[in-house]
Amino acid sequence: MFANLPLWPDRASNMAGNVDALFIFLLILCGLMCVAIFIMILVFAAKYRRRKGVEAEQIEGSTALELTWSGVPLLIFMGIFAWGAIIYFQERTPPQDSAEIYTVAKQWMWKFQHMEGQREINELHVPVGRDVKMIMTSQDVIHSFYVPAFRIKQDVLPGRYTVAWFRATKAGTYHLFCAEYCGTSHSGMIGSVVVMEPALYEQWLSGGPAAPLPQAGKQLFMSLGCSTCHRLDTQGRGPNLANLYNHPVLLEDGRTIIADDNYIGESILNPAAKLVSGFKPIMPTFQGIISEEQLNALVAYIKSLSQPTEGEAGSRNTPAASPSGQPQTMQVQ
Amino acid sequence: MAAIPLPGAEHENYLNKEYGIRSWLLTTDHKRIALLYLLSITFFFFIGGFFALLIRLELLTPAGDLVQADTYNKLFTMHGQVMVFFFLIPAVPAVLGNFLIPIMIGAKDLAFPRINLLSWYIFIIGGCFMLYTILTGGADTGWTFYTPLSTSFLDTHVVAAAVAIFIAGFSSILTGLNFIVTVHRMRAPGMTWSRLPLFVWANYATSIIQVLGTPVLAITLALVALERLFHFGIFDPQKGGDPLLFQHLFWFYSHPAVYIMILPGMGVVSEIVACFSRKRVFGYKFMALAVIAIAVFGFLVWAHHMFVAGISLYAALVFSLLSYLVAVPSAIKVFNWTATMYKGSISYTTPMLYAFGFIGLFTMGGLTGLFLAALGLDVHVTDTYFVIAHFHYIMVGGMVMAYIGGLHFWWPKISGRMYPESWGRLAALTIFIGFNLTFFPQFILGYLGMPRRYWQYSPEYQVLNVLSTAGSTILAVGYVLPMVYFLWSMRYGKVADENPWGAAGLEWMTASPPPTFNFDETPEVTWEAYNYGEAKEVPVER
Amino acid sequence: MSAHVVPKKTYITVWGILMILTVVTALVSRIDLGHLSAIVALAIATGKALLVVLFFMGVKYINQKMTIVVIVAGIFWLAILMVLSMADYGTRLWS
Amino acid sequence: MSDSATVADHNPALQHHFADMEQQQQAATMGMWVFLITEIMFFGGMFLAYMVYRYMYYAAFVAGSQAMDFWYGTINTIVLICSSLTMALAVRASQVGQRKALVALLIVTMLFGCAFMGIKAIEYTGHWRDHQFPGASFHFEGPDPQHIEIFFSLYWAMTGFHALHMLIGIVVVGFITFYAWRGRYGPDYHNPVENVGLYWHFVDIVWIYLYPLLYLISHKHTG
Ligand code: HEA
Ligand code: HEA
Ligand code: HEC
Ligand code: CUA
Ligand SMILES: [Cu+2]
Repeated sequence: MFANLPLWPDRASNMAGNVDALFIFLLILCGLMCVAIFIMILVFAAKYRRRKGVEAEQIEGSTALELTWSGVPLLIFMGIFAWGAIIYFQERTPPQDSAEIYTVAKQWMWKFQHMEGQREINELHVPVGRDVKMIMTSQDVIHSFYVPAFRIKQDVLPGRYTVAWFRATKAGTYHLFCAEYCGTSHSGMIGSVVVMEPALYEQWLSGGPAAPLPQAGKQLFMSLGCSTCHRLDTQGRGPNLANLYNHPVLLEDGRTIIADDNYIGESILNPAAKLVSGFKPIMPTFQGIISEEQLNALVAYIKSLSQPTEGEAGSRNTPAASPSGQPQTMQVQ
Repeated sequence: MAAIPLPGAEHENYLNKEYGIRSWLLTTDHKRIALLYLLSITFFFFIGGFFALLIRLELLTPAGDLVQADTYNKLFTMHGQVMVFFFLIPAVPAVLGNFLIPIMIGAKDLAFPRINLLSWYIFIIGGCFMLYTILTGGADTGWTFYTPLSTSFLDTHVVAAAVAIFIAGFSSILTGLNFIVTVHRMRAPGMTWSRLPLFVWANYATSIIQVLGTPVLAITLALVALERLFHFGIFDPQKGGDPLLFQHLFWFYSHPAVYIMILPGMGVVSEIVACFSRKRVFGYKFMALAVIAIAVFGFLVWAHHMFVAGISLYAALVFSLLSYLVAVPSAIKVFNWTATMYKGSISYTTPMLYAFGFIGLFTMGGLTGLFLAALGLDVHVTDTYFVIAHFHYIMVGGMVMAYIGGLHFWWPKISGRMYPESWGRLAALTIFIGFNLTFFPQFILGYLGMPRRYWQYSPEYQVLNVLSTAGSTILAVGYVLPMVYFLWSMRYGKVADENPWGAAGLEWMTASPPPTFNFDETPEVTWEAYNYGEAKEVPVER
Repeated sequence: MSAHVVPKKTYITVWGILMILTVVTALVSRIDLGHLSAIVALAIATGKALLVVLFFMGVKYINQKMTIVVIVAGIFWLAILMVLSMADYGTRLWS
Repeated sequence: MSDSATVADHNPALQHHFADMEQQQQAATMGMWVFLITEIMFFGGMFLAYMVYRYMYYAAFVAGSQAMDFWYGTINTIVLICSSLTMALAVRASQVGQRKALVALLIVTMLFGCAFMGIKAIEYTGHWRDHQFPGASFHFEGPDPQHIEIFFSLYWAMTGFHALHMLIGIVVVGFITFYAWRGRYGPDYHNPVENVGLYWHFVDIVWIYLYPLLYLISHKHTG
């Protein structure tokens, strides 16, 4: 038991070093601060302990001192804020060409869908050195995707996609925890992230039978009857979905929004919430008809219909081209 | 120490004026109401502490073996809810504040004595709901009630718990309201704002938060109840509701509420440090301003509890920045306490030991707050034991220390008796050691990644957990000690005179225990606060 | 001690204005002003609230500064709640 | 604060811990205002929810609002404004010591309050009958019923809590009327009447906002 006393968590992602650096900096800064204050208190307590005949010296205070010890900490705090913000910004902006893994959390398990078609439960295989973007949603309550060795965490919400990303840097098996309290087996909603050397990872991938996720989505697209309205060659009763992803959409109420995962997901589950300009609200809702995994497949398929050539206007009925290099952001649902 | 007459037998005071249950339950005397609160919250503290011990026992081993998973979830939920809403929030304001504020400003009572009694009854009704919740099986939402878990996925007594807190909230609002009006309207002649003791300032600032924040919690919990009972869809993602809206509303109250749980403690410590250094508090004006600043800025930072919850990147930046602003006035407080001791005449009485403990542990807790407010770092440590350690350092290491220290400091005034000094020091030391052993390992656990609210955990975390559990038993002993000797001292303690500490402040200028209307005649204040230059010197027992 | 007694006529005039404003909001809501309609409706409501506060609740005649401070604090804190929450909702779609 | 205490001031309504009537009256008024800001924050939580969802689901809110009865809303607004007038006049009557007028005005105020509650009850029954109460039985013909359910949840919560406040108001006015009838209030002592008046006006103000927000978003929003 005592042989097993880790004092520092594994460091296995691109983010880990940055977070640790800030942590160590704060440890030193705040440690020094603490020590300074404690020493001062102890010294005063000893040096000015009560003695017969010695009176305390009444001191009003000093504005100059007050201003220093509020101004200087303020400056230091702003520095900490900026440092933290930079890391956070990085944590929340996945690189454009990340590999995408769809994640469904439910009480009390993690389900992963790889683009290549592999599906896993409570175990996630990823290659070393590849940017991986987790696109996550929950089937019931709020969960949180937490890999301590990667220093990343992101809550997973029902009815909406949230995103986390990492680049694993060290092969190994790491804890995956659910960090948001989610009911009885919250502490059992754990798993592992297996980081593999790229070659081994390829091997692992080819081991699976399944068809790629977009292809599964395509089949659903046919079998659910989406294709009756959404034709890929021409404009059917519904809008053409080619080149929808990451492009702006003009809505009936006049707003323009970028079609991200959230938008596409919402359009399928709740078509009336955001109507595309020029179309009637005839699309049926698929909420309760398709599962979160099927939804993910459909979204992956629709995304596969737009080529990653960014900044090209495409054949969309949209007012403007999408600015390229847009980070993925979350959306209100 | 043979039979010494009952406290204050020599003069008529609030304790011996009337006897009998009725004279207590129908009293409008703020001092008696304070004692009613003291009894009630002590009761709840031991309930909450009992749950804490069970939590710690379960966590002794990595496997979930002592209790069921659901039971564990109920334990930390009830622990959090009882400790926060039924112990720590009322602790200093409703006990010490109630007792002292009118005396410190030279008033006969609070502005609304009957509302004061009412607020105790409301507290008791809320407490009964809480007990009902506990006895019928408890709720397992976590103290935070996060939706949609609390609204749609649990079939425990969530509504009862919400109602309990809803009701207790009104008690808190009424106390705050009473204090605000009292401080504005009831000060004795000459008691200007710049002469108010810092304890009064701190409670005044606390009251602002109670009055402005608590109603938002009330409506939020009411909506949760409606959602459970009638399936309203306001927070339900199934209906398009946004679960984050709940979190915004909850933390709009509950972040400021953490300052309800520390500001009064800061007030206590200011009094103690001044008294036992025999000095005016260094930078009085800044100290007073700082508590108000904390109360106001405290309302601007709530979403720092939601950095990974899915709020917008930009909102997160704003809230992180604002969180640092609120830390500045806290820094001012720490530095000024330290400076107050400079060239003082310091004695190490029990209250002073608690004050040392407070300053040290609050500083550590506060500084780790800076870690949490740093966005990129919070992503890693949020919802881990790092957070648990952070807030126990402030709430237990800080506020509970201040509260117990304050009880010791004013015990002669409250009871008319002295507590046994050496036992006091021993208890303070025990608590300090037990506390650090319990919670320091949790910082490491947190950074290692152990999530909070875990019933079972990975074996590599065991050593630190064992340390923590060991600490909690020491802590428990430390908390039982004062209970025992306070009770003992009520009968056998040395009779205290008017001002055993040689302290400045109006409360020390009336008899111990004070007469029913506090002063025989309304005092007229002509001196500044903390005029230790003139206060009588008292030799302190070593 | 004696409170400021306001003539009945003032109260009745204020009441008249409130009635007129009610009719005005009701009518205005029938006209499509686009974005403006919410603003207009809230502006009128605020006008009405102000009349009630100043006259019926007597704030205009009150000589206690504290009361004003208390009211302003209430509104200010409400604004904190609204503005900072909307800072999240309003920027979630930004990219 | 208390230097103006004189023997002449010894009103029977003066409580022992105040120095004089002025201090007592000022404390009461301030206490009431502080209480009212807690009420602002209480309703504020729901107004925030309203704002958030109106921002997200504007079309659904328009549709929901169209299902409101314009006339019930408008008439109730008028009823409340009238009750505020009678309440203001009642406070005035107590200030000048007109006991009969005071009692009469308070009764009229209560009647207006009851009228409001009556109309609200009719309205609620209608919504209930039409399955416009959130929950399993909720039903709404239209493109986006889910989000319209949120509108209705807010409608019921906001007007429900408002109605609860009205109810409390009516009861409290009832007590005050009783004491007024017994002749307890006069030029020297009337802060209970004033405070109840403040409360009543506050509840009125809440409605002044609820009315346009719930009843009047009835047209399409463009641009
Ligand atoms: C009394 C209670 C209390 C107090 C006073 C505080 C004070 C602070 N808290 Fe804490 N906090 C809690 C109780 C409290 N907190 C609780 C209960 C939770 C968890 C709730 C839950 O999820 O269940 C929490 C969680 C919490 C979080 C969210 C963590 C998470 O879940 O991810 C954050 C993030 O910003 C935070 C920050 C702060 C900060 C910046 C302060 C600041 O106010 C601290 C300011 C003080 C100091 C900074 C120390 C003194 C300063 C100096 C000596 C200056 C010199 C220093 C330098 C120059 C470096 N707290
Ligand atoms: C406000 C105050 C407060 C106080 C005073 C405490 C006090 C303590 N707390 Fe708690 N704690 C919280 C507020 C508080 N806590 C909150 C808000 C949470 C979060 C809940 C959540 O996640 O929802 C939490 C969570 C929390 C956890 C994390 C649980 C988890 O996430 O899984 C732990 C674990 O160690 C813990 C431990 C302790 C301990 C050991 C004490 C000790 O200081 C307690 C010491 C006191 C005693 C030991 C009492 C002594 C009594 C006896 C000896 C008598 C025994 C009684 C009978 C036999 C009848 N607390
Ligand atoms: C009855 C016809 C119909 C069917 C069947 C249908 N849709 Fe639609 N869809 C529409 C119409 C019309 C719109 C545009 C109006 C709107 O936004 O609701 C649309 C909009 C969309 C959009 C948003 C497009 C944009 O340009 O912004 C997506 C994505 C979408 N549908 C996906 C699907 C999927 C996936 C399915 C099958 C599971 C499906 N649809 C089935 C008619 C249909
Ligand atoms: Cu899922 Cu915790
Ligand atoms: Cu906080």
